[in-house]
Amino acid sequence: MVSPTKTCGCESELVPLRVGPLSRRRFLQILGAAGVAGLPGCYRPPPDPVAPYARMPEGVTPGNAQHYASALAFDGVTTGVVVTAYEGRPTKIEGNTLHPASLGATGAWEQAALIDLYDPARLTSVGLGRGGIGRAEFLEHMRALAKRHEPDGGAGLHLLLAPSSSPSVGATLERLRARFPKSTSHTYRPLDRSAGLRAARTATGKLLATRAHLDRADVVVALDSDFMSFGPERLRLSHEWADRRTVAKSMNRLYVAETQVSLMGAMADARLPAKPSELPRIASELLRAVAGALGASTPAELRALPAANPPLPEFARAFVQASARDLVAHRGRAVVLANESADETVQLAAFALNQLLAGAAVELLPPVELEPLAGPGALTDLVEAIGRGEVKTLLCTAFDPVYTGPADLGVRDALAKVPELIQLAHLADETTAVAGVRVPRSHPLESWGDVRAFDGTVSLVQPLIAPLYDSFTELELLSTLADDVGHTGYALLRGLWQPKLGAEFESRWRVALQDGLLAGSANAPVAPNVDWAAVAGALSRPLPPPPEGLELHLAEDRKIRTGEFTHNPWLQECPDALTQLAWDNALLLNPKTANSLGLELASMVELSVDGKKVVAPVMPMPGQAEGAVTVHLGYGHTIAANANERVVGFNAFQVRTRRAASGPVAATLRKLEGGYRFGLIQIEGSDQGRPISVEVEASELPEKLADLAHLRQEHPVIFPRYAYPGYRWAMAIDLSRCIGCQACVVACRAENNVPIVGRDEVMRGREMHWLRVDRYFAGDVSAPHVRFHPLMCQHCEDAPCEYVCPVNATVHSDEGLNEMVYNRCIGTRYCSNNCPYKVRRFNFHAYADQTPSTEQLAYNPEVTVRSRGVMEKCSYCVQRIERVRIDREIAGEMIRDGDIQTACQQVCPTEAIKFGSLSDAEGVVSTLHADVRRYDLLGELNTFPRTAYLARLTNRAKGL
Amino acid sequence: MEPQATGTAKSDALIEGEQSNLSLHQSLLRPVWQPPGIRFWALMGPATVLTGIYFYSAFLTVTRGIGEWGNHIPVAWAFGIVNFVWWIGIGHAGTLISAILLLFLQKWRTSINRIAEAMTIFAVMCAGTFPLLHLGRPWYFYWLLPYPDTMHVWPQFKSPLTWDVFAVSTYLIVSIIFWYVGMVPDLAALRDSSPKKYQRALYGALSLGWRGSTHNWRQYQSVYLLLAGLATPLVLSVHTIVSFDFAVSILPGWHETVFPPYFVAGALHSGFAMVLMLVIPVRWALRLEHVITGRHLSALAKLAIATSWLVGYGYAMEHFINRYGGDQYDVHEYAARVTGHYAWIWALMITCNVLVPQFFWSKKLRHNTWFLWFAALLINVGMWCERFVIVVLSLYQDFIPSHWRDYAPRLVDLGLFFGSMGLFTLLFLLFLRYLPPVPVSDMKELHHELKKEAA
Amino acid sequence: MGAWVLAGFPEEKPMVEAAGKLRGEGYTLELFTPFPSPDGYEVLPGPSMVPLFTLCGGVAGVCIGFFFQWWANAFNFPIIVGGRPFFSIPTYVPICFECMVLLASFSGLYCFFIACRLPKLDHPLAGSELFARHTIDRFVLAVRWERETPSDPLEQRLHALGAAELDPVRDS
Amino acid sequence: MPFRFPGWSTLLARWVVYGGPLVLLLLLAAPMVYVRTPYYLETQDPVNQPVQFDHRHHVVDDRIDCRFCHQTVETAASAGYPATEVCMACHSQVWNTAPILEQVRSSYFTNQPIRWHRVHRLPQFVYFNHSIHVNKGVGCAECHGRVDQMPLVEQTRDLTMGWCLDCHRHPLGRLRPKSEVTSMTWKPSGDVADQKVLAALYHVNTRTNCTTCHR
Repeated sequence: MVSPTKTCGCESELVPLRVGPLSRRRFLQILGAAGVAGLPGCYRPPPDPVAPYARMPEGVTPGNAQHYASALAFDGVTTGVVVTAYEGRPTKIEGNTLHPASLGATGAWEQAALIDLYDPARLTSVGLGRGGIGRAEFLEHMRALAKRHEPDGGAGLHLLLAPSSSPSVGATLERLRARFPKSTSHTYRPLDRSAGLRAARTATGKLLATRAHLDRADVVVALDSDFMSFGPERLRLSHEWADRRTVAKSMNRLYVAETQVSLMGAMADARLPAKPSELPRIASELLRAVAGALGASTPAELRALPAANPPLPEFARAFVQASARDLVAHRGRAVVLANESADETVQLAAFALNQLLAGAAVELLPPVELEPLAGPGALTDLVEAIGRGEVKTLLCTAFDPVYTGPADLGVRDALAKVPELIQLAHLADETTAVAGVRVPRSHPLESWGDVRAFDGTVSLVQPLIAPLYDSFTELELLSTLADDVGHTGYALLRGLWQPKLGAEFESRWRVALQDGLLAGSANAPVAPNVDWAAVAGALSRPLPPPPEGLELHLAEDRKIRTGEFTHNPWLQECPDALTQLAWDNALLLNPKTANSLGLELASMVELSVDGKKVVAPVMPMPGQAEGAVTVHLGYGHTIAANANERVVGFNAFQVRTRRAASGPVAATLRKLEGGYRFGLIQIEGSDQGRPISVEVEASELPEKLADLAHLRQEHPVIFPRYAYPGYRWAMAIDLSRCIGCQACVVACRAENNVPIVGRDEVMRGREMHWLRVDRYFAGDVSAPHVRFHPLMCQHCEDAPCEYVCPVNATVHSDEGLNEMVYNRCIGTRYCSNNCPYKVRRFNFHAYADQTPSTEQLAYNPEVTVRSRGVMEKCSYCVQRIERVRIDREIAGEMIRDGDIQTACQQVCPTEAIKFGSLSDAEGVVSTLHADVRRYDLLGELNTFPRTAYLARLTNRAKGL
Repeated sequence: MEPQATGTAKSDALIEGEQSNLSLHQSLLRPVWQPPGIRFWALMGPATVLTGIYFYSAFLTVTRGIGEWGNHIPVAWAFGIVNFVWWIGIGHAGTLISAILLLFLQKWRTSINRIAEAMTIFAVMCAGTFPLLHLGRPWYFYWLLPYPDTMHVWPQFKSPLTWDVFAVSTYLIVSIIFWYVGMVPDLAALRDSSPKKYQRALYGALSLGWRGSTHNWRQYQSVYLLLAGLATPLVLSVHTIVSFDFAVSILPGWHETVFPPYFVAGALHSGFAMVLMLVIPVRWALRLEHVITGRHLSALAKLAIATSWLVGYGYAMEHFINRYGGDQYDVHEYAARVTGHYAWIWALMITCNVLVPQFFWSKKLRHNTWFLWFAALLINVGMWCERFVIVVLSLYQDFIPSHWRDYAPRLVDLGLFFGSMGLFTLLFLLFLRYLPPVPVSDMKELHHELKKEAA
Repeated sequence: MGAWVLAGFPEEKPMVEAAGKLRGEGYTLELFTPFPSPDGYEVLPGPSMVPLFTLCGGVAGVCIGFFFQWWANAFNFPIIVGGRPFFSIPTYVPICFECMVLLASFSGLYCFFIACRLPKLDHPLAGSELFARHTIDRFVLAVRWERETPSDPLEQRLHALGAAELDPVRDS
Repeated sequence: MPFRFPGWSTLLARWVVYGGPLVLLLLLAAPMVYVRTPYYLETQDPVNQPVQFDHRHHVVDDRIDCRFCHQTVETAASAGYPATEVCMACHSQVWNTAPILEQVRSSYFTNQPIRWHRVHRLPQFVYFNHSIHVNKGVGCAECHGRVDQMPLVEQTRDLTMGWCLDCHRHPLGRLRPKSEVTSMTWKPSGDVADQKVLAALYHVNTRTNCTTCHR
């Protein structure tokens, strides 16, 4: 067993064991510290070199963690984060409490972004033609390029940019356009997220983003918009929503209409499965109903809206009526969300409804992106330009257009025609294959930059570590063309902000770096006049007829997005919240639809759309809209550097034609011979009626109290029980708040060095997650009841796992922790058999040794890396407890409530998990353990778990 | 005496034909003195190959990890433990026949107890290897033993596995002692009739220079009786403790008070079957029909009937308690056994263990050695299924449905299972080759007593 | 200087009777038989210490087993395990029992060795063909003959008592 | 004439039967003895260093406090190997041309680390924290011995888990005033009362839970 960086105190200056030669040399230069490990287990190791710093960097205490505020952007809009580093080695990403989009939490993406930094497949140096060139040569190459383009003002110079909100990128682009007035830039993103802005423009003439305050909303209607999984506000919205779910009196109610089951659908109090073509009609029907109900106080145009054609099915109408009634009843405290919808009708109806109903619960903000209307269209323009032979040089910083581009556009062939194609890329993806010049993209944790949050708040991106490879940020790359000498990100950044911040620049700059944001940089809400005639006009336009037969529904993947995280093992192995798939995607059908087509789990089909085909395995999914085929994008993505690796899943972009990208299209399925083996983390989907994930209808809470009490009742034991005199560590998990976003699962992996086992071992049932969010379906397959259940070691006071261990490898601390001592474990696995919660994980193989040497640099030095043949499990993040204990002991103080945060608690966007000591009677955990909703999992086994669950409250909609 | 037609064993005599001390001496030691025949090598070959497979599988397990097996979470125990319990169960009949029947003054034990004890020892050896290979880090097996380490950490004596370590090792040691002490006079007899000098030296050394003086016989008889007295509760304790591995846990299907007697009965069941499987070919191949007669075989068969009812009672109790208790987890676990994916294994278990032995009620079938042999084989299959049902089918669907998962063995599992049979056969053949398979002095004594009775 | 006169009997009964008679006449005897002969025990009575030693071994086993478990788990390094008491007697029973059996068996075995003077490979009578047959089919009666001169009367006596063969073995 | 065993054979056989078990016991005991030998424990084994650094000289003659070089001992898990710049703080002035310090100077000016050799190794799964021990009044000498008498530092304690536990079970007698923590010569009064006072003063509540050291 080896600890990641050798961390017995006197060894902590060292970088980890098993560092590959190349990166070790790099790290010598970077950190000025390196270590060669004595073989673990070899009882007489050779002299063990220790390499202290020659000059101690400022603020570094070897072995103690450092924390820096920075920011991570997805689709160009940011989440503020705080990054933990040991000796300049980033090991963990946490949320930034000061940041409006984080509120101290992060999602799974932010957590997993860390491992991308250490991806062994990363591009390491600039590639030119077949070979590679050094940094200097590349800069020279770019200067020459600029010179070539200067005479004709950059005609033929095209930019294919990723969406960005970075002020400094904006400024650099302006300089670039000034230098090359004839150059053209396209901002491309695979999925269109601008429908909302366009809807607002229709209504107000301005591009405006809707910012909802769910904490002010009693009723939320979400149309085709998984606001819990996607979008720059997902963390904040989830948090605000969850804050209104725990107290029966002030509970909000969530109506959802969507095609596939999403997190928000699983949380919904009333859910309507609807085909994509039905959603716009549902939206406008809802508007009609509300307008009608509000009567005279609404603009006449709205009341005159035509009925949906073709009319909605009965159950859909019932849903619309019920939700409309509820909305109207809570006027001023009701919100209609359509954040993620790409349909302008839905967006426009939602906009109108919010104008009528939301009051203070919704604000309108100017968009923060440089090119708000960016979408798939940009690529079409570019390809046409290439077709006209106008493009001489193409600088591509957008994400893999060849892979994500419309299937019928021929992006690959077009780009291959470009004489000079310069691509900025993290990995050698499918575009890289046709790019003449391939520039490694710097990871945010090794770059300087700035980026805006959804509300315009500016965050500074600061590096935790010098670039591992010869990489560039988008900013630096653009600067090589915009300025006659390419500047460093740092210089560009300061150059931009010095004048803006004026006199007290240095102090404000330092504060901005510390806080992770520039105070007061948020945009002010605007209150425009709405042109109701325009709204009504747009909504009265007849909708295209719904396609015949099955409807295709292409969705961004909750884990790996549209392929940005294809090569991220932490996300790939993390099970999808609903499908519970790891290392796989599937073609989702409602079980009824599947039956009617003679399809079952894992049967193979050929999906064809507009003549484009892809072969996919089927997964019947309860709650899926009948007649709708959902496939997740982002899989089947080839990464050249790892040709030896299996390509994960099938590529749904192969059927994403321009038509399919712009609206509902028909899909046809043809059953193929043979089956498929899914990498399923959870196989049984029913809780068998067992009281595992308990929920109570808010209005019935008083009657149900007895049942809940029964679930936490203590049964007599025959022997005297140990009295825990000191701290009594305990946890409470509020199922009302848990939205199943999987952030905790990834955070736990990052914090505790949980190894990746890979697809095959997952299929053999050997995944290693210490913490899993189980998903149970109940009820009708078309309108199922979805329950999430986060499950980790319950730290039973009378733990069944302990008394069966023959070697005292799993025992109890006098503070009630169920301790797993890896170095004592001999692997009888008896503890796992006797654990009623089955939360123990076993190293069937030497999984840790299979971790690439670079990725081992992400190890948390405070946690032992487990060797082959030992059991492991959740430790309540004991390393954090001990760290705090030592600090407090030295200060001569007691540990206070809230001092210790477990990794899963810290990351949780909805604060569903709380940790503390029961010895503190006022502590948050004590309070929650005393809550009426509290119950013990399998309490009747007399395990006396220290983790308590709080039953989930539901708020059923009346009339449904 | 007249060798009978093979396939039947009618006689009810304990010793057939006109015998004398000398004739018994010669006929019983013949297997040792006569050079091994083609039959011996024909068995030796496959046994060696299987043993090789066994060791290769063990090598893979140790070098690559338990991952080479089919085990996973939740089924963290599977073939390894099933085989362990199966083998150790087989072992029990040996001790029972030699010790308990001795205490009960059963004359018919005499001619088969040596074979039964040898079976015990080799079966326990095979059994013992599985828990060791089964460890995630077998090279630390010694942490199971209480020795003064520099960590000041001791084994955890509340764990049934720790009890197992003591029980199984004690069982092995005591069985060997019992076996050896019983063999000392025969080794002396071998010494005194050795045709070759080196044999005389070898057996002389093994017999420790035993001489049959009155004084020695007195000591011998008292120690042998005491060892029998110790071995009897020991054999019961061993499988009781093995059953504790399961009964002490809280798992539905494991947490059952009926387990200790139920396991012991099962152990004897498989043990008698194994004795039959061994004795039938041995008496034929080594021409021992005159001392291992139909009486012995049918006595074993009758015992098998008895144990089949004991086992059947165990199954019935499981069913009854399950219904009567009505705990939802128990109910589901039992349903998953009887109707789940592996229901056929459960059915096979019932058939082989409870139904097949009922044929032994028929005297005709009891005396048909072919039938006896195949029936015994089926019983052993059934007993293996029982252990599979208990171990795997209790684990694969327990409390938390999200963690349910089916189980399938992998090649290394099979290699170890069948390989261990090869190992057993190899050891047993060597025993037949070099040691007297039937206790000579005891047979002379028995012959003597029978004559007395006759007179 | 003396000798052992070995008399081989085909059956047990005559040998035992002969032994009875000669013993009455004050001869020093030893009987060698292919299997235990209870009648012989009556002619040559004697004690066996084996049971006592075995008992002691058993008692010692129980005590050691119990004490050690208490010392290791409840005294030297008490660790909270499954919330069970450190000193939990029921869980100590199995190991106490096993220790009992183990030590009892060993002490019984070694007591047996000592009582029979085992190992004793070189026996004074080992030279005699007749003696070697006592493990095969002969019941051998050994009579101590202290005098130098040949012992015709004794040999005739033995023949008379039904000895099949005689073989005097002089002390070497 | 049948084969007769020679007289010595009995003796040999008895040696085997009675001596065999004893030999077996000795074989079992041997490794237990071995892991307690200095060779295995790596004690009494002065470790050579790339730069000939003499603790004896720096501690006794120059009266330099441990914390001058091992700066993080009170604040971090690691006591801290001094950065080269710490050496240069003095040796840029004194012995700044001495040939034996050449490697130190080159390290400083090339900003490449000196590869010192570790003396006190703990297993990789042990999390020892200097700061908590020092702040609870456990002196350097308690675990590192009389470094002031070591020209080359050697390990003087077992560093076995048993040795750790011993102190964690019976801290009294091993505590000292914080002011004396780095003293090499300080001796406890031998009066348990004083120790009790210190224990109370520094809230010494030693822990023997597994996760105290293994995480």
